[in-house]
Amino acid sequence: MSEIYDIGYRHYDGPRLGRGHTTRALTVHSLRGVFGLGRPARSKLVPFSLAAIMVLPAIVSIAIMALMRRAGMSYSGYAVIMQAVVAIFLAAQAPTVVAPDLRFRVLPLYLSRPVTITEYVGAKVVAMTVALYALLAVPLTVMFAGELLIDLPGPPRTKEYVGAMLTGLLLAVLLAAFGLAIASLTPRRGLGVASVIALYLLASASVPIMYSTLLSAGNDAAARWAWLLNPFWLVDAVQVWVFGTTPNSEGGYPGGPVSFVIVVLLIAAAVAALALRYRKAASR
Amino acid sequence: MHILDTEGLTKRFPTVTALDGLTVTTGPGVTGLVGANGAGKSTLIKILLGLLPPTAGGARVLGLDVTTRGADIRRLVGYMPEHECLPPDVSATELVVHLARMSGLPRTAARERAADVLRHVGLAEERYRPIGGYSTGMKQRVKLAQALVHDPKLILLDEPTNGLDPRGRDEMLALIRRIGAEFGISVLVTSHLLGELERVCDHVIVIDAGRLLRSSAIGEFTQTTRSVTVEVDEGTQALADRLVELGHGVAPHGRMLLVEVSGPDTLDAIRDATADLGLCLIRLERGRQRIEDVFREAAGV
Amino acid sequence: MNTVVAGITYRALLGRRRIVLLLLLPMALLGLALLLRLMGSDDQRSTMLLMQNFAIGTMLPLLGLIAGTGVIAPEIDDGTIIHLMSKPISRPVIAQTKFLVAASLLAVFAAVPTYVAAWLLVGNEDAIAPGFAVGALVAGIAYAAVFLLLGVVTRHAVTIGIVYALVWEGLVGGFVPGARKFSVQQWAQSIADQISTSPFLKADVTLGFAVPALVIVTVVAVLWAGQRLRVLSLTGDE
Amino acid sequence: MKIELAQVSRWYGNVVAVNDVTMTIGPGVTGLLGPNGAGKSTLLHMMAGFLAPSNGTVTLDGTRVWKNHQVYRHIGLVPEREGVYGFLTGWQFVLSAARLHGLPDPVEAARKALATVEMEEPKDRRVETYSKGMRQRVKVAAALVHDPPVLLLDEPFNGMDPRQRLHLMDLIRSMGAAGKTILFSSHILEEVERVAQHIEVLVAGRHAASGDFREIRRLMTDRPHLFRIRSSDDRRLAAALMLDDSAGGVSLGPDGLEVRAVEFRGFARLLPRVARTEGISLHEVSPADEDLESVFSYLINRSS
Repeated sequence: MSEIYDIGYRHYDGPRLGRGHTTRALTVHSLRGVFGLGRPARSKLVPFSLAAIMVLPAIVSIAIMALMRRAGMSYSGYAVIMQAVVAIFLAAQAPTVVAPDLRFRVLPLYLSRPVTITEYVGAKVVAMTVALYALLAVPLTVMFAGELLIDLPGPPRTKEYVGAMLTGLLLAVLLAAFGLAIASLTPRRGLGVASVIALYLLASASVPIMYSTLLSAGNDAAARWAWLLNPFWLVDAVQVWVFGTTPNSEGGYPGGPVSFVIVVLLIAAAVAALALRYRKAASR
Repeated sequence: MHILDTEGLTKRFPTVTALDGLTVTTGPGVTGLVGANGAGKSTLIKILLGLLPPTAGGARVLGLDVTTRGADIRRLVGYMPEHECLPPDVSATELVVHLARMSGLPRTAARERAADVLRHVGLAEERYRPIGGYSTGMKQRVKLAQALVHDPKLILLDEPTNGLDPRGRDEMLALIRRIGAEFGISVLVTSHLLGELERVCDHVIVIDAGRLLRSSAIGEFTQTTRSVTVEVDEGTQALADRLVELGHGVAPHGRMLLVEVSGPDTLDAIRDATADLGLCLIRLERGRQRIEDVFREAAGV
Repeated sequence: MNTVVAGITYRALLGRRRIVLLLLLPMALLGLALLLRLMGSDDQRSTMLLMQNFAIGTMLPLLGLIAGTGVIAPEIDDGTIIHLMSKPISRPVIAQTKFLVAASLLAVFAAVPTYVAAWLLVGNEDAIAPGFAVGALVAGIAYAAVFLLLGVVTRHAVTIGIVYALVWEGLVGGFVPGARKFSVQQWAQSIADQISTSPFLKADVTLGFAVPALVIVTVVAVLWAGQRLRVLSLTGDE
Repeated sequence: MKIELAQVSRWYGNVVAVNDVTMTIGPGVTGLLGPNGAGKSTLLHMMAGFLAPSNGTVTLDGTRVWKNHQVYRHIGLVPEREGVYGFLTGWQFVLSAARLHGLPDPVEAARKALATVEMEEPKDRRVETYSKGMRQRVKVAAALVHDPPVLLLDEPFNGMDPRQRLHLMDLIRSMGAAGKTILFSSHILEEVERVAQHIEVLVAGRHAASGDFREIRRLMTDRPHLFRIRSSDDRRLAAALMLDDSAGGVSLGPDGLEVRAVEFRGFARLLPRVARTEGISLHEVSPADEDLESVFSYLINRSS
């Protein structure tokens, strides 16, 4: 029996899923965007090269553990040592998460759907956080897996690994919120990259100046505060407070929860700035 | 049920009043919305999508109140903006699938519908290439596809033919007509050209300075012009003179003549006059009223 | 120099968000200087650290990048430069005017704060403050020219500029002494060294190399930018 | 003044945007017509000195346009792309144009130009708050501020509402009548025919037609053509028309008659006569809408 089927317009009567689904889908989409998945090959170049550079020390570390039978790099210091790479990743990729939607005015296409500004911004922050966290967590986990397999004498450094993973998450949230807040101020990607990197350089270039001069003036206690100007050392200070790890800075940090309070305040400020920025963008 | 209805809808901004007591209803089918540039049209669309609260009055879309049911409205409505809104570095497929999911469609359904809809709007192999390389016409199709992909009950098309050349325009208008008739989706379409809307709309709303100028079925619209346009290639002046001689109202309209129809014999008079003068009768059409004429009447020009 | 072009350019840079970046960096410098002073570290060693690492090493190239590309790249990017280019003004004059605007902004936002910061710490001791201020001024002028050219030549001016300022001047210059010879920052230090008599300051590049290099780079970049503007096609999008 | 193009071509790599075009644009209004992507913008950019011809020369009254900023004393340009500083007010923008031209009384010139496009009222708002039509008019004002003898407009009506369109059309017509050389590009036939006496047609980069609008139109319509006709008695009219050779094919549908005319003008002349002879009232006669691209490609194919 022959039949010609109707391939005309079909109505959709399947399910229409709620906010959880759309927000999740947007998060995944943005995350793919960070790594250039589903985009031309050259969009993948920067994120994947940086990710590869991030894993290199972990592999070298495993090699040291296997061949020389001694502990490799510390988990708690990984983010601080690799901070330049993480910062470049943030500067290069944060603008790709927010700038195109502003520049090419894609935002109205989202807002004409059941997606609210809050969900949109939330998804972007989560995506950037996950991307940064992956950048940190993958090498840490690779290194930890290596340590377990190699079975060095003594117990594995499980507590340090877990601590590093948790503080890594905090660092990722802080960097993501801040990076996106700055990058979203301009629809121009180049200016966004410049702004993020400028702010990071500003922070990190001031630290040694402050620290060494204060130290030479004999003011050790004040000198320790200098480290908190840089987000990587700031979060390391939280790690020292919570997990009792060795500080990755000369002379340690000011004690107590103050660093944690600063991180929380900074995250809140960045999220508020993002919310304000997008409320304005939406009303246009 | 009305597709949309507004009552005394007013929106004031610090410097301008975009909508001023607009009361209008539309039924299913294709509805045209025309109006002078300014805040009016885009403001109305934003209010209808529940993205902007009205200053006074109210509006309902598909029976849902715009101030309280915005999210539900946006689930059932598709929107094609006037401005460019496409990221250049993703493909049409990637974008449309993504936006389908943003409307709540599960992944599989989003893929299938995106493929279907892109086919319906006439994007073939191009759909896998980045949008940056598309022509204006193709971009307009992508914009239309993303508005259709979640199978809305109503779509709002803002200047869908803007920037298109005649062929592109014809194809876009044919698509809109199909959406309204064949797909069974109600359409609200804005345009600067009434002639264009005449070809696709069942109903036309004209607003000016935020106020309703006219809202009526397209039939009434065309009925209101009691004139025909006549085109005869050469000898336009001779024909005009002859018709004036016979007591008909004639006005030049570009290359053509606008002849007032006083009864059935007017048409016969035109026929006979062209035949007598040995002219080519290229066009004899019911007054193709243009939007500018409506504004002219309103301005009392 | 055309005053109308200059006026529009100033407005474009100072009237919008870019001014936040232009202000942020010198404010940070002054803030640091003030902090050091309050902490009692207002000695020559700290001043050198602040000047070399922060003022010349970080702030100046970033400001140079923002001002140098900012005076022209966004206009080329969004096509607004057509307003200037469709007037009976020679394109090299447009480029020169934009260069002067960028250079003047760097004088105000980089050289002056550099002077004030150093002065806050050590006053006019050993002519450190004027030394670095003049160094920052001259290097700022060179940066303005180089980044202006970059803004005319490529649409990726900011990225390339960052790579130059960070990777070449920062990293490569740090490890490869030879590369330091071709670094605007180092030339700035040579000039500072010449003016200042402080024993803490020791430049790597001789003045005999730095001064001609600064002049040549600036002049060539401005002239080249003017020539590139003459043949700039605005239909790059098609 | 006259703009002359001599064997001008422009290519981007292997893509030829403008292909061997020779034309002269003299005083009066000239429409540059062609479908999207035909090379209109590229051609206008070459005339405005923003693009070097890959081959051939573009001159304004004998002087080369490329790399010659002095030509802008005589040219006013309205580009298609935005090209307006959003952070300036309309007034500042037009005034800056007047100053850039070095006019003796820039304030008066700017005031006059803004009045010409009826933009006095919103002149103190920043351009970024303008609608597209307002931006377009501010661009026109900036182009007119030095009262140039030559005006180049790239898609000037784009984004304007009917009232603004009408106003600009009147403005262009009157300036053309005053002897200015005006060239404007468009892909909308209707727009062009209401303003321009002379047209130049580009199709796929080639110069497809040139001359008086009516004559070209006649050439364009002189080909097998479809008519839709409604009358008091379609069936009888169909039978009568079929007797003549000029009506190639006649078909009867629910919406009336469709006639494929072999000879366009012959049929158009025949129709009223036959109808009168048969005593049939004509209710509607419509030539099927002209599709520019097909009409023009027909022109090109025929001439090659």
